[in-house]
Formats: sequence, C-alpha cells, structure tokens
Amino acid sequence: MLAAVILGRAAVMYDGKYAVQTQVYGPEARGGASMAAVVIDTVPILYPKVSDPDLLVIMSQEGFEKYGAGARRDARMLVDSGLVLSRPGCPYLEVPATDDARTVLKKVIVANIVMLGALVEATGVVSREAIERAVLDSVPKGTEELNLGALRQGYIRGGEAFHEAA
Amino acid sequence: MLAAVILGRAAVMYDGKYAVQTQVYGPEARGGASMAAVVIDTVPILYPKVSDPDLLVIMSQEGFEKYGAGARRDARMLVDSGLVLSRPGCPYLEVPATDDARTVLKKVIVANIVMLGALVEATGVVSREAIERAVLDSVPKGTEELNLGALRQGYIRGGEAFHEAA
Amino acid sequence: MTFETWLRADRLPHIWCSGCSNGTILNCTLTAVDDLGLDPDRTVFVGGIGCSSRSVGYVATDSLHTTHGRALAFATGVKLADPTLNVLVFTGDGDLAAIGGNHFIHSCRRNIDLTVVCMNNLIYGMTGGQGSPTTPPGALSTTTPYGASEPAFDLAQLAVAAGANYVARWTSYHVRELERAIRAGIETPGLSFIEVRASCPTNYGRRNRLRDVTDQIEIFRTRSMLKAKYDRLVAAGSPVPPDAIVVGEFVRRANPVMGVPP
Amino acid sequence: MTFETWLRADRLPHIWCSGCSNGTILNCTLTAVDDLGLDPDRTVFVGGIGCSSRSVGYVATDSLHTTHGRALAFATGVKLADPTLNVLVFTGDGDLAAIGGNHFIHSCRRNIDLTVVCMNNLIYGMTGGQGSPTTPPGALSTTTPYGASEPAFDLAQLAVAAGANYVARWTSYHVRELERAIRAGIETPGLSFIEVRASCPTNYGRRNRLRDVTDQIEIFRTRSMLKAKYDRLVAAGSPVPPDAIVVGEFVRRANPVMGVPP
Amino acid sequence: MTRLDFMQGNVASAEGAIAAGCRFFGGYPITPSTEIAERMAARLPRVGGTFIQMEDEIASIAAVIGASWTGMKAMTATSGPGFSLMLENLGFAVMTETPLVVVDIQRGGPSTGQPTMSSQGDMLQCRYGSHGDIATIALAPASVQEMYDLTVKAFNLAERFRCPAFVMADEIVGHMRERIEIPGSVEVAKRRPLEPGRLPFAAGPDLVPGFPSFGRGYRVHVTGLTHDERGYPATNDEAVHAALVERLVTKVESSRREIADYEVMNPDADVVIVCYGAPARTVLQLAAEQAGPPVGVLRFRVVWPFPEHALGEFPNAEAFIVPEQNMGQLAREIERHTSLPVVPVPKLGGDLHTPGELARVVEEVRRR
Amino acid sequence: MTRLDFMQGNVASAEGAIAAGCRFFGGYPITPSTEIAERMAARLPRVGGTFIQMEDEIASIAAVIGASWTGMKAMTATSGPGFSLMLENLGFAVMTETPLVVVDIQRGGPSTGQPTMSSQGDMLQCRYGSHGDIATIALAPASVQEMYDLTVKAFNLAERFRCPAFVMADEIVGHMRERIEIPGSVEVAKRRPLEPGRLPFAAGPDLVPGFPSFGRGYRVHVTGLTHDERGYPATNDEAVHAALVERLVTKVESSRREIADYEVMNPDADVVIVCYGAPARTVLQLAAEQAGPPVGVLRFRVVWPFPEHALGEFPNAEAFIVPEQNMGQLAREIERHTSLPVVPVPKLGGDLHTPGELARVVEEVRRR
Amino acid sequence: MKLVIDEERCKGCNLCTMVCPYRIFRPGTRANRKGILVPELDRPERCTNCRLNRLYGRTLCGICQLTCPDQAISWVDEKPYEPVRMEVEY
Amino acid sequence: MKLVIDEERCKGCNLCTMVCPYRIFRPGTRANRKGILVPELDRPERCTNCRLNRLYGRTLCGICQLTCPDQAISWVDEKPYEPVRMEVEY
Ligand SMILES: Cc1ncc(C[n+]2csc(CCOP(=O)(O)OP(=O)(O)O)c2C)c(N)n1
Ligand SMILES: Cc1ncc(C[n+]2csc(CCOP(=O)(O)OP(=O)(O)O)c2C)c(N)n1
Ligand code: SF4
Ligand code: SF4
Ligand code: SF4
Ligand code: SF4
Ligand code: SF4
Ligand code: SF4
Ligand SMILES: [Mg+2]
Ligand SMILES: [Mg+2]
Repeated sequence: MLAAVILGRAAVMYDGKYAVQTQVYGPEARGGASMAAVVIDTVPILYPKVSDPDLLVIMSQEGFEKYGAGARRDARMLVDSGLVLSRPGCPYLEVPATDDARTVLKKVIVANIVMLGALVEATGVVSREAIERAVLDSVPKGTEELNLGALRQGYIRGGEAFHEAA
Repeated sequence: MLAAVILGRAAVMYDGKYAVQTQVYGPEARGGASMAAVVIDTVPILYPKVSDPDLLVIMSQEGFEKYGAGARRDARMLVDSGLVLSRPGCPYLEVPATDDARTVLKKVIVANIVMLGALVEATGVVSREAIERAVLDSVPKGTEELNLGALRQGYIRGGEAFHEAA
Repeated sequence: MTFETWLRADRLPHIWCSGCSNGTILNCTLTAVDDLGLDPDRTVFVGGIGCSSRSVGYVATDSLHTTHGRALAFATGVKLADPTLNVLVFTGDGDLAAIGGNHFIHSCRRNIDLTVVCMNNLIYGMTGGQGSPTTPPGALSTTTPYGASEPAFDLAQLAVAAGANYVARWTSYHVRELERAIRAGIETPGLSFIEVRASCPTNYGRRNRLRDVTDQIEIFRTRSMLKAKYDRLVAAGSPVPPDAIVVGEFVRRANPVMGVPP
Repeated sequence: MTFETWLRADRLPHIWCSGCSNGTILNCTLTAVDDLGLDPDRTVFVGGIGCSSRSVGYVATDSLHTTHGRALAFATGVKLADPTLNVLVFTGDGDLAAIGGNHFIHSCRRNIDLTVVCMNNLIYGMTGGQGSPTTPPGALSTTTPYGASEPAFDLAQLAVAAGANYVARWTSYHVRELERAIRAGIETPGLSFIEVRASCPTNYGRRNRLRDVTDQIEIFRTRSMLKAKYDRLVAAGSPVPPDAIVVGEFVRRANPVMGVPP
Repeated sequence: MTRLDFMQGNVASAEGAIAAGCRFFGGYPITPSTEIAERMAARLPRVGGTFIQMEDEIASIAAVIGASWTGMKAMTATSGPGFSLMLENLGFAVMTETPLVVVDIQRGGPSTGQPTMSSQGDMLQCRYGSHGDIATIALAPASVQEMYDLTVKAFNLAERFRCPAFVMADEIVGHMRERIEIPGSVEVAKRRPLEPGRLPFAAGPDLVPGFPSFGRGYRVHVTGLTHDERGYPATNDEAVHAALVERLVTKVESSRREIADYEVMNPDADVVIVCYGAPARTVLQLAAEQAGPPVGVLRFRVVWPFPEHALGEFPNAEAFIVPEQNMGQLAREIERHTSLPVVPVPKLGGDLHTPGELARVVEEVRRR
Repeated sequence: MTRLDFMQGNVASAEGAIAAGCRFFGGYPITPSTEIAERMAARLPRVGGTFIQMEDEIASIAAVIGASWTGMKAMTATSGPGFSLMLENLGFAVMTETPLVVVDIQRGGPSTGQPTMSSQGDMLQCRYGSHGDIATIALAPASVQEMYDLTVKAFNLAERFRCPAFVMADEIVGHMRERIEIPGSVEVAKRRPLEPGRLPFAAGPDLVPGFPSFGRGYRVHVTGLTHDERGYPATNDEAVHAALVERLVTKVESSRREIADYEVMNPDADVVIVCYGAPARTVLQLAAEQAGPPVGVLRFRVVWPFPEHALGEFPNAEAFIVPEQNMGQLAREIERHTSLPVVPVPKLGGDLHTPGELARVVEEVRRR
Repeated sequence: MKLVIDEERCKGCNLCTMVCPYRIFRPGTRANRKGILVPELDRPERCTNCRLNRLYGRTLCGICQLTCPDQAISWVDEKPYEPVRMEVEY
Repeated sequence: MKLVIDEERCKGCNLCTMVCPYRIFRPGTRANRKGILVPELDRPERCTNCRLNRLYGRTLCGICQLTCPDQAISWVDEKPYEPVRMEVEY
C-alpha cells in the first residue's frame, strides 16, 4: 500500500508523469487495503483499473495465491523470497526484502522500501531521484536515513537478473 | 367533531345512506379537529370535501368567524345561541344547546347532542331512529339515558322556526 | 421591564391550551436570561418538535425550531461554531427522551455548554396524548389504553450518569425555584439540564382523572419532595411515597466541558 | 463438548485481526449459553455493524446481523414477538453507545429480557480506528489526531441509570469472571448488560503505544480494580488511580421487566 | 358475512391489518397516521398480538423486522418525517427479504412541513429513497374501504414477494370517515417456509426463497451485507452482489403485471386522467358529472411496480393528465413510458383539486 | 500558483472544502468516506475551524445545519447508509434554505451491502429521498482533481442558491490517488446577508433571500414547518405552503442552465454515451482509443438539476447509452427527456465497466 | 401600578387564582367574546407589586405573572392604586 | 487428552503464552505457510486439562482455549498423555 503510494508520488511529483493508484479493501477498511495497484504513464490516465498488470510485487503467500498465480506470462514479478513460497509462470526476481530489512537494516518495517528500491532498479519505472524524494516525503521524521538505506539495499537486489518462469 | 361522526354513522348504519366525514385540524392533532364536515347522500360519495355547505352548525364565536360568516345566503345554520354572538346572512335557528345542557340536563358535555337533536328535527337529514341508535353506539356506557334526553331536548329546540337572515 | 421584552408579542396569544404549563416555564426561562442580562442578539433558542419545543418560536431572539428529537444536535452545531453565543434548548419528554435520547446522553457526555429546559408533561401533547418514556406505569394514554406497562425514565438521573455538569428538577408550580435553577444552569459551564414537570391538561390530565387544569398543579404542589429530604429518607431506609416528585439540584460540578470560548 | 459446538465451523477462521479479543469474548459467551444448557434452536443472536457485531455470524444459531447501531431495536422486536426465544446481543462501543445510544437506554428502561454483551475496545475498529464515545481523553485515533478531547461514557453507569436489571463490567482477560457474568445476565430477567473491555491491537493499540497484542491484555490484568474495592476507596475518600478499570457487578435487581413469557 | 360500519380510514387500515393476520405493531406516533397505532394499541392485546411504541421510527421499523423474523406478520405506520427515518432499515428489509407492511399517511413536506394537511409527496421517496437499487411495492387507497382492502393486499404481497409493501395513503383518506363493508373473512397469504434442504437465500424460478423463521431449527444467518445463498457475507464478491441485487429487484419488477391493480374508465377517450389516492375521487366525480366527450380515467390502486402497460389501455389517448397532491411525482414516471404529452396538475397545501379545476385542465388540453 | 500533488480523492475533497472556506465539519465515520473526516480532523483545528465527530449521521447533518446558521460554511461526508439517515434533516435544510455541502462516497447497496466497493447507487436517492417535493443540486466528480474542484463548486452553489449541495462521488474516485494541481486560490462565493428591511424569508426576483446569520441582531425564527415570509409557522395555510415549496423547487430548477456543467465529445456522433463519475473514465478511454466512427460522449459534472438541454448537443444522436454503477438510475431521467432509445448499461458489484465491454454495447446498438 | 389581565391573551385557566397569596384573582363568571371566563380581580390594590413596585423600582412577588401561562398578566403605570390608604393584610 | 493448536486458525497472537499457568505455550519461531508464527507447546502433558479431563469428565482449566481469540486451541482424544508418570507442578 504505502509502497504503491510512494511510487505513484515519485512518478507524478518528481518524474513529471501521470499516475493513478487504486486498491482493494477487505470487508471494511480496518487494516487498510489488501492490494494496491498503480498505473504510470506519460499521458493522463483515463481508465484507472489494472486487470493484467505488467509488473507485480508480491509480498505474501496469500497475495501470491490471490493475485500472483494468474499473472500474464509476459508480465514480470518481484517476490519477497522470504515470505512467498510459490513461483510464478512469468519472469520473476527474488528479493529477500523482509530478510534484508531484518538483518541488514534491523527494522522489519522497511521491507516494502527495500522492495521499492529493487523495483525501481529492476524496471526503471521511475527514476532513482524521484523515488528517493517521494520516500522522504512519505516517511516519519527521523527515519529518513533508515529508509534511504533500505532503498539502496533494494537497488542492489534489483540489479540481479530475473529468473525464467517457473 | 363527535357530533359529525355520529351523524355520519346514523346515515350510514341506520338510514342506509352514504356519508363521508372530513375535518380540519390545528397545527398538529392535539385537541382533535377544529372543524368537521359531513356529506350525506343516497349514492356513493366521490368528491368528499365540502366547500359551500347547505347546513352549518356553529358552536363558538370563533367558529362563526372562520366558517359561518361566509355561508351561502341559501344555506341554513344552527347556532348555539349562548356561545355565538353574531348572526349569519342566511336563515338560522337559535339553539341554546349549551344552556340547555347545563340547566336542563346538568351536564355541559352533552351540548353537542342537544344540537344534534335539533339538527335532525329541523332538517330531517337522518331519521330520529337512526340518530338515536348512532348516539347509543358512540357514548360511554352508563350515559345512554342522559344522551337520549339531550337528543329529545334537541328535538324540542329543532321544532322551532328559523329566523330570517340577519 | 421583565421577561416580556424577550417575547415575540406579535405571535401571542400562543397555540398552547388553556392551563398548559409550557407558558409558565417559558416565563421562568426568559426571566432567568433577563435577570442575567444576556444579550438577546447573542442568544439563540433551539427546540425540536412538540408543544414544548414550540416555545422557541415565541422568543424574540434568533431561534431554531428543528426536527423532532434533534434540537440538541442542532444546538451542538450552533454552539461549537460560535461558542460566544448563549444557546438554550427547549424540549419535551418525547422530543428529548424518546426520539432524541441519543443526542441527550451525548450532549451530557460532551458536557457542551448548553442550557436545556425539558418540559416533561409525561405525554406526547402535540400528537394527541400518546405515552412517552416518562409516562408513569399505569397511566392512561391513547397508546396505553390499558395503562402504561413500561418502566419510565428518570431523566435527571440519566443526565447525571451521562455526564452533565448541572442537573436539577422542578415543577411548573415552583416558578421561583425554577427560575433560579435555570439561572444556575446558564451560569454553570458545561451542559445544564433542568427537567420541569409540566402539566398537559388536554392530553394527560383529561385521561388521568385530573380534569381541571389546576389539578395537575395541585399535584406538583403537594407531591414534590426536596432532593435533600429524599436523600435523608433513603439514607435512613425510611419509606418514600411512590408518587413523590423529587425536586431540587441533582448535581453541580466542574467536569471538563466543550463549547466554551477559549 | 464445549462452546465449540455453538460455532459455525464453516466460517472459521474469522475475519478478526490477530490478538483481537472479540474471539475471546465470543468463546466466553458461548460457554455461558452452553453451560446453561440453552437450546441453540431456540436462541437468537443479534448484532449491529462493527468488528464486534460480526460475532453473531459465527454462532450456529439463528442470527440477525442488522444495521449499524440498531441491534437492540431489532432484538426488541424478536423478543417481544416471541418471548420464549433466548435473545442475546453482541455489540461494540460505537454500535451501542454512539449511533445506537438511544436504543441502549430505551432497552435498559424497558428492562426487556435480553442479554447484551458489549465489546468495548474504545475505538471504531471496523472503519479503521476513529474515536468512539468511550475513547479516553488524550487517546489517539484517526479522528482525534491531537488526542481525544471529549469526555467518555461510563457505559455500565449509564445502563444502571437507565434501568437495566443486571449490569457488570469485565475485560477480555477475565475469561472466567466474564463467563460467569454472562451466565448471571442470562439468568436475570430483564435487561442484562455486560460491558467487556476489549483489545483492538490493530486500530487502538498500534496508535496508543500498545504495539504488541499482549500489551492491552496486560493492561486489563494490571489496571482492573474490583467494584467492591473501588467503592471502599471512594467511601473512604481515598484516591483511585485515574486509569483504573472498575470491574465486577454494578447492579443486580428485580425491577419490572418486559419480554418474559407470561 | 360482511359487516357495515362507519369508520375512519386509519382505523380501517388497522382493522385490515388484523384481518390479514398482523400480530405485531411497532410504531412511533406521528400525525396524521397516529390513529393506526392507537387502534393497534387497543386491539392487538385482545387478539394475542403485541403492540409496542418504540423510541423512534428507526427503532419501530427495526422491531417490525425483528418480529417478522420470528414468523409473525408485522407492520408499522408513519408519515413523511418518520418515513424518511425508516429508509435505512427498509433497505435492510429489502436486502434480507423480510415481509412487512408500512403504512405512510402522507402529509405536506418537505421537513416537518404541514403536519395536518394532506399530500402525496412521498410517492417517489418510497421508490427511490433507499441507497442502492431496490424495487418497491406500493398501494394507494382512495377510500376508507380501500384502506382496509389494500392493507390486506399489502400483507399478502409482502408475503408473496418476501419484501416490504407500502400503503401510500394521504391525510384525506386516512382521516376521513365513511361507509365501509368489512368482509367476514379475507384471503390471507401464509408465509411459505423454507423448503428442507434448500439454502436459505437460494431462490427457485419465482426468485422468492421460502422463509426460515427464527426458532424453528433453521439456524439461519441474516445480514444486510451482501450475502451468498447461505446468507453468509460476501461483500467483496462482485458477482454475488450483482446476482443478489438483480434478483431482489427482478422478483418484484418482473411481476408488475401480476401485482398491477387499476381501474379503467372510458378507454376510447382522447384525454386520460391518471390518478391515485384522494385526488382520484375528484377525478371520478368529474367523470361522473361531466358533460361533453367522456374523459378517460386510469386509477391506480398499485403504483409501484409501475404498471406501465396500463397506459396502453387507452389506444386513442392523445394526452395524459396527472393530478397529484405533489409537484408531479408519478407524472415523471409516466413520462418515461409514453411519448404523448404528460400534463401534471400539481396541487400543494392540502386541498383536493376540485372537479371544476380538473374540468378546466381537460378543456385546455383538448384545445391545444 | 498551483501546487502539484499526488493525493487521494477523499483528501482532495477535504482540501477543496477548506479552500472554499469550510470551517465546520460534523461527521460520522463510514467507509469509504472516512478519510474526508479524518483529514478534516487533522486540518480544521490548524485553520481555526471546528471538527466534531457526532454520535450518528442524523446528528452530523443537524450540527452542520446549526453551524451554518451561525454564518459558517459547513459540511459533512458519508456513504449510503449514513446518507439514508440524513434525509429527514436534509429536507429541513431545504425547507430552511440552509447552505451546506454533503459529500456522499457511494458504496454498494442497498443496506450495509458492500462497504468497500464502488457504486453509484444513491443518485436517485439524493434527488427523491426526502419526503415532500424538493430540488437537488448534485455534482459527480470523475477524478481526484474534480474531487477538489467540484467540492469547491458545491460550496459556491450552496451559497448561491441557499440550499444543500451534494458531491455524489463513488468509492473509486474517493479512494483513488492521482495527480492533482491545487490552485493557489479558488473563487469563493460569500454568504449574501439579508438586506436590511427585508423579511427573512421573502425572496427577490432570483428567488433566493439573503441570509440572516445568528448572532447579528436579526432575531430570526427558523423552522422546518411551513412558514411565511417572516419565518413564522403557517402550517394550515395552503397558499403559503404552495408558494413556499414552489419557490424552493423553482429557485434551483429554473437555474438548471446556469448550474449545468458537462463535457461534450463528438457532437456529430450517431451513438452517444452519457456518463458521470468513475465510469466516465472508461468512456473517455474508449473514445480515445476506439477505431471506427466516433462515439459521442456527454459527461455530466452536474447531475441535478438534470441538464436536459445537454441531450440536444447531439443533433444526430440515434441512441443514448448510459453506463452506470447501478441498475440504471440516471438512465431513467434521460428516458423522460428523449424519445430516442436509452440503453442503460448497469454494472453492480464495484467493478468498473471495461472499455471493451462498452465498445461491445456501442457496436450492438449500432447494429440494431 | 395597576394590575391588569389582557383579555386577548387570557385563556381562563385559573392558575392565577391558585397562586396569588392574596387571592386577588377570583374565577371569572361571565364568558367574554371568545367564550373565556377571565378571572376577576378582587381588590387588586392589595397586590404587593402594585403597592411596592414604585418604592423598590422592580417587580415584587410577580408569582401570578410568572405563572400565567398565557402572558396575560401585567401592570400598567397608573395612579389609582398608589400606596395610600391601603389596608395591608400580611 | 492431547492439546493441539489448529494451524489453519491460529493467527499467532501469543495470548495463550500469556495466560497458561504452566507456560505450556511458547512464542513460535518459525513462520508457517501463511506466514504465521504459531506458538510451540512445551511439554503439554503438564496441562491440567490434559491430565484430568478424563478423570472429571469435563474441561478443566481451559483458560487457554477460552482466551484463544481464534478458536485454535482444543484437545483431541488420544492416548499419549494419559495421567501416568507425570511430574505435577502446582
Ligand atoms: C420524525 C418525527 N416523528 C414523529 C413526529 C410527530 N411528533 C410531533 S411532536 C411529537 C411528540 C412530542 O412530545 P413531547 O416532546 O413530549 O412534546 P409535548 O407536545 O408533550 O410538549 C411527535 C411524536 C414528528 N414530527 N417527526
Ligand atoms: C449508518 C452507518 N454509519 C456508519 C457505518 C460505518 N461503520 C461501520 S462499523 C462502525 C463502527 C463500529 O464501531 P464499534 O461498534 O465499536 O465496533 P468495533 O469495530 O470497534 O468492534 C461504523 C462507524 C455504517 N455501517 N452504517
Ligand atoms: S396538548 Fe398538552 S402540552 Fe400541548 S399545548 Fe395542550 S396542554 Fe400543552
Ligand atoms: S480492527 Fe480491531 S476490533 Fe477489528 S478485528 Fe481488528 S483488532 Fe479486532
Ligand atoms: S393565569 Fe393567566 S391565562 Fe390563566 S386565568 Fe389567570 S390570567 Fe388568565
Ligand atoms: S404579584 Fe403576587 S400579590 Fe400581586 S397579584 Fe400577583 S401573585 Fe398576587
Ligand atoms: S492464542 Fe490462539 S491464536 Fe493466539 S497464538 Fe495462541 S493458539 Fe494462536
Ligand atoms: S488448559 Fe490451562 S493448563 Fe492446560 S494448556 Fe490451557 S491454560 Fe494451560
Ligand atoms: Mg411531552
Ligand atoms: Mg469498538
């Protein structure tokens, strides 16, 4: 969720692009959304929904089963390799985001920022500068360095090669 | 109000006629209606409202000012001579209903029944038998004789001649 | 001179029945605001729907005659939007405690700086005499033709439990005490609730063998018991007449409030 | 065997967050009805809208999941139409005391024979953590970003003042006491109100420095004070810790009731 | 054995309800409907039923729904302001398929408006007042007799379609007293129980599932959330929601011919007056006494689902005149179904149109 | 100086409100509108305004009306179930001519339905949901930018016409985040005070009286009862009632052209898609990417009063296609104003129509 | 000061007859134009307020006025009842 | 009787670790398929109910089961933990 918002923000505010972010909630709004999607384009976006995404970021096994299993064969996917057991039928990148957050950054909470870094690095969907500024806009004061570190850790992971479809 | 209901009841239940009774209320329904009207006919009644009544029964000065003052010249009116000070521009009968109720019957509350008796006698709008049965239907147990007495007192008053328009 | 200057003379005589005590309570309230020297231009009266709630229309200030039961919710908006206004609420037992019960307890909880005068005549007057949540068990009304069977609210106790800073009960017989209580209510920051036992000769009295308009007032005079005495009796375990009307101040406290200008 | 037979196993796991005490309270309630040997075919659970109110959907009896705040009004209809049914109500602080406050006090006043279990987590859980009428002053929520500033209800006191025959408060830590209180509530004719302090780690705990799901339970364990002790302290004029959770039975009485088979 | 009486419309409605098997009334007083509650308060205890005056209208309709789930026939009565308050729970009744009857004795609105004056101002509210899509069954009596008959009918339709049914009367009909013949017995639809083995919200071909009354071992879960055929919440399932709402609407709308109930006079007429409720009495008076070419009369006893086919009963119609005690509410619906001119004749304030007024409109329309 | 942001629709609505001068928010949380209240709770205290969470929606709208009478601009936000509860007091606001704004972020109904899923199910409710006759001003944003812009506009219309104005958004637009340009300043309509010497409810030629705010010595009586020009109750006076209600309706309805706000694409097209809110985005996508003869697009930003004249912008139209996230609500209104075929494309459950789905309908309609 | 009852407002409830400590109000016996039995005043010069208002410069007692639900009771500034020659009955 | 945690239901809240007087539940350390750290059982044969249920014919203690908000704790009827050879720690 937060990651999707930051990504959209990066595209709009710092890359001069257009972005629309939507989400799916549970029964009411208790814990926030259970899935978030972003469309990024260089022209205004009309139809805002994503049915067959080009890029998927999957950070839980449940998420994989709900959204990842049916991914298009020509999509690309980033999976949190520590949390997602299955592997998709499309090219995918294993990012140990949660493990890195725990072991390298010592804060599990920044796992999604690690993932974001990996995504930006692996796909170039927004620029590094844009994502860094968007992250700084969105995180609590005092955690800037932690989050930038997480992004950088993500860049490293994002530089690796995608696996072929499983 | 009650008198109008009894009259309608007499016509429908005991004279085989049709009757529709309507009323005007104050701001809400607190004290009941402030004006009641009855249409009596030998055929079913469609349009139920009365704009220019043939017969008026007026039992207060306020009522006279609101409804009696504008009566048609060819209408007929019964006024409670003790309560209504003005006299109309149509033929009218003075019925000392309240005074009779107080002095003859010793219960002010039956003034409207006296008036009803006078009305029936003076106009024959329903039969004596019908009005008597309708009154008996409508009054609390134990007051039957009182109310029949009031009706009979009304018959006496209703036998008098109408005055010319004032 | 007196409360008369607070009346919309062009609307008198009012719509109330002969002997209805709403007029008395209106007099007492207006005397209270007058005695305190409130500025009529800075005072707003808010009411719901009912004979009692109509009171607001007879006061020559800004006045908001709302929907049935909602007076306190409207008043909350007025007071919070401009806490420098003096806001008083006229309501009835049906308006306040039946349909409006939720706004009643929440206003008390918030302890918002309003003065609420409830004309509790134990009946729905305006609609012709149906039972209300304060109709005493056994009493006759058009919807309790065999005698009311539901327990009744003690409005003053409810206001105390819900959090109001000032709570008192009087009757329309106690004009002086009532006027003083309303004054105290206005002067106490936070929600002030003044329950006034009111007569409704037309729709309560008539059905409950209180035929003359003075009969109900006579009851107020004879059956009222001061809160202090009541407390003493209870503490001593002595019997309290079941039809006693406990009058007096129930609470006066200084809990945190809302709607007071900073 | 135990309360498990009262559950709709086909609907488990339920939707509640990890550590949410609604599940615990559900267990205690079902244990109570089971211990009393109620017939599941003659028992109806009624709830409003909220995480807590969802409880009714997990009980394998007839169950009525209504609109937000209205559970008690629906339950009144069920119970009066067929007083031979056992009717229990699950509700939350928002459902019961915010939007549903009027039905709450009126159900207590009528003293209708229902057993009401309120899962009071001091917050609107279902909608993502807004303040409720029981949110303590100072607490953070999404609609009190600078700390709650309104006074909070004492639900148990309100139920007593409104007329309920049985009123108790426990916490989700006190599973045995809670079960017993619910049993006592069911057995007491008239309205029984059991307030249960409940945890909402997701929407209350997280924002109020009670990050772990166990933190709130720890508070229930350490800050609860028995009503008897509390009364002693008050009587003695001794100070009561401001954050004490007073638990125990508030009232048990035999006032006239409604909805009991003749 | 019918029994002759001289009765108030509101009282007749209460008597009709009792004859139809109603044994629960939950209500809140409001002019001009209160006499229904008052009659029920007096009568129900005598026939083994339950009367309760609730704390407000929201609670009234809630209690009625709760009572209905015990298998009892239940009703409430109100007027505009109270009706407005019931809308959320009426949506709940639609969603949970709860049979019940609401009598709305309409008075002048909006807001608290004119408490004692007649109106037909809630005719669109009863159709469109709930959030989300619903279908409505609404009847419009024009006499004291119909207050009785149509209240009975409303109960039967509520059972037949498992939904709320409305008696949309007006102050004139509600407060009027007139001759009524009370039938010795009336046809009463029974509540059809859920068939064994069926899921509680799975409908057969008539789209109306049997009713699993509480306390009979069905152990049914009833929720106003979008639910599957078991009754379990399925709020995030688009298909379940679409199927459910479509069924709820279709079960009523597709039966509009079955539900329809109207009166046709002078089907060859060029000008047709479409009417319902109290104003219909003026129209019938006009038709009875009018000189000149006969005017067509289409009088609805059922207003919703709108019996659009009835417009076809007048093959020579050149215009529809619609006198209503509102600013032209049903006239809007008629406009949807015809390309002929629709001439609303609104009348606000409580007075009935007079026959003369309508005669003038007919003339004018003919002159055009 | 505009400021670029990436913002949620609900947040944008709150920001628009503050820009328009709103300083009072009374509300009650309900998905999917809650973020508006949450934003107001955070923002209003910072700009000298007042946020209060009321005990329910009835109290929310009541408090908003009360606040508005002190002269303050005030709003609330809700969704279907809460909107249903507000209807009685919204009628009061209409009757007392109280400016205010209600934002309804629509979710699946009826009843509690689908709390987190999108819908346009309250479009007729906002028009016909009150008892009695009213007129409605309702706006329908299709983007985050419009959540801002149309909230500002709603405040201005509420002031201009002294009545409630509705922002009828949907969950998609409310919860979506996208690019928005926040203007450095916006045009803000001020509340026009009552002219000295005028009666408080006596209107001039524009039918809208000046506003006698509380606390300024007007000593005005405000009632939801039928009232005369002094504001005094006159509930039994037919003429006063008729004149009042007619004025309240006419002041809005007669200004439909002034209020109208719509977008026209391909006015020569044979087939026209009429749309508003989130589904409009699908329509615009289709129009942008579609091969073959261009399809006409009529997109409403204002839905009520219905801008019927806009249908005339398509002189060659042979059919109107109306995709809605409901069972065809606005389509019903369109049917009233055209004799051309109106093809509703209802979609329930929360999903948007896809461009492909609409393309197929266009083709089908063309084939007929 | 002179005590007066406004006949246009009085509805004849007789509450004034109940509350005046001097029993200055007596139930009316003759219906007025509106049919109302307006109370009659029995030596109103005995009224505390009539006597002492001038002296104290404010309304004294005034219970009848506060009680009268119809705002029918008031005092007019007139000579007749000045505090001369009064039999004061406490 | 044997104490078991239903992994399909347990959400890893650790409330059981808090309430068992014998501290039979220990916070889990390994995420299961659903990513949940289900508590581990430390010599569950010490549980009062495991030991005495048979004897008394009803649930004893059972605090963990009542507390478990996810209805994940139950006992299955199995041999292993019959009340033989137990070190009872009161
Ligand atoms: C929503 C709504 N429901 C019902 C009514 C009808 N109604 C008007 S006044 C009233 C009762 C008033 O009782 P109370 O507040 O005690 O006032 P009283 O007339 O007794 O002074 C009722 C039920 C209404 N106007 N609006
Ligand atoms: C009429 C209406 N208003 C608002 C809502 C939104 N809503 C759903 S649950 C809820 C609050 C629930 O709070 P509470 O009863 O304390 O339950 P919890 O989730 O905390 O257990 C609200 C405001 C609604 N569904 N219906
Ligand atoms: S009905 Fe009762 S409360 Fe209303 S004005 Fe008459 S006496 Fe007063
Ligand atoms: S949001 Fe709170 S109350 Fe709701 S399920 Fe989660 S923890 Fe429980
Ligand atoms: S109290 Fe007032 S209204 Fe009543 S009789 Fe006396 S003067 Fe008249
Ligand atoms: S002021 Fe006092 S003494 Fe004078 S008439 Fe009135 S009640 Fe009597
Ligand atoms: S209490 Fe239940 S859900 Fe929580 S950790 Fe223990 S077994 Fe799992
Ligand atoms: S039943 Fe008691 S002893 Fe046994 S595991 Fe549970 S809490 Fe521990
Ligand atoms: Mg009352
Ligand atoms: Mg809660």
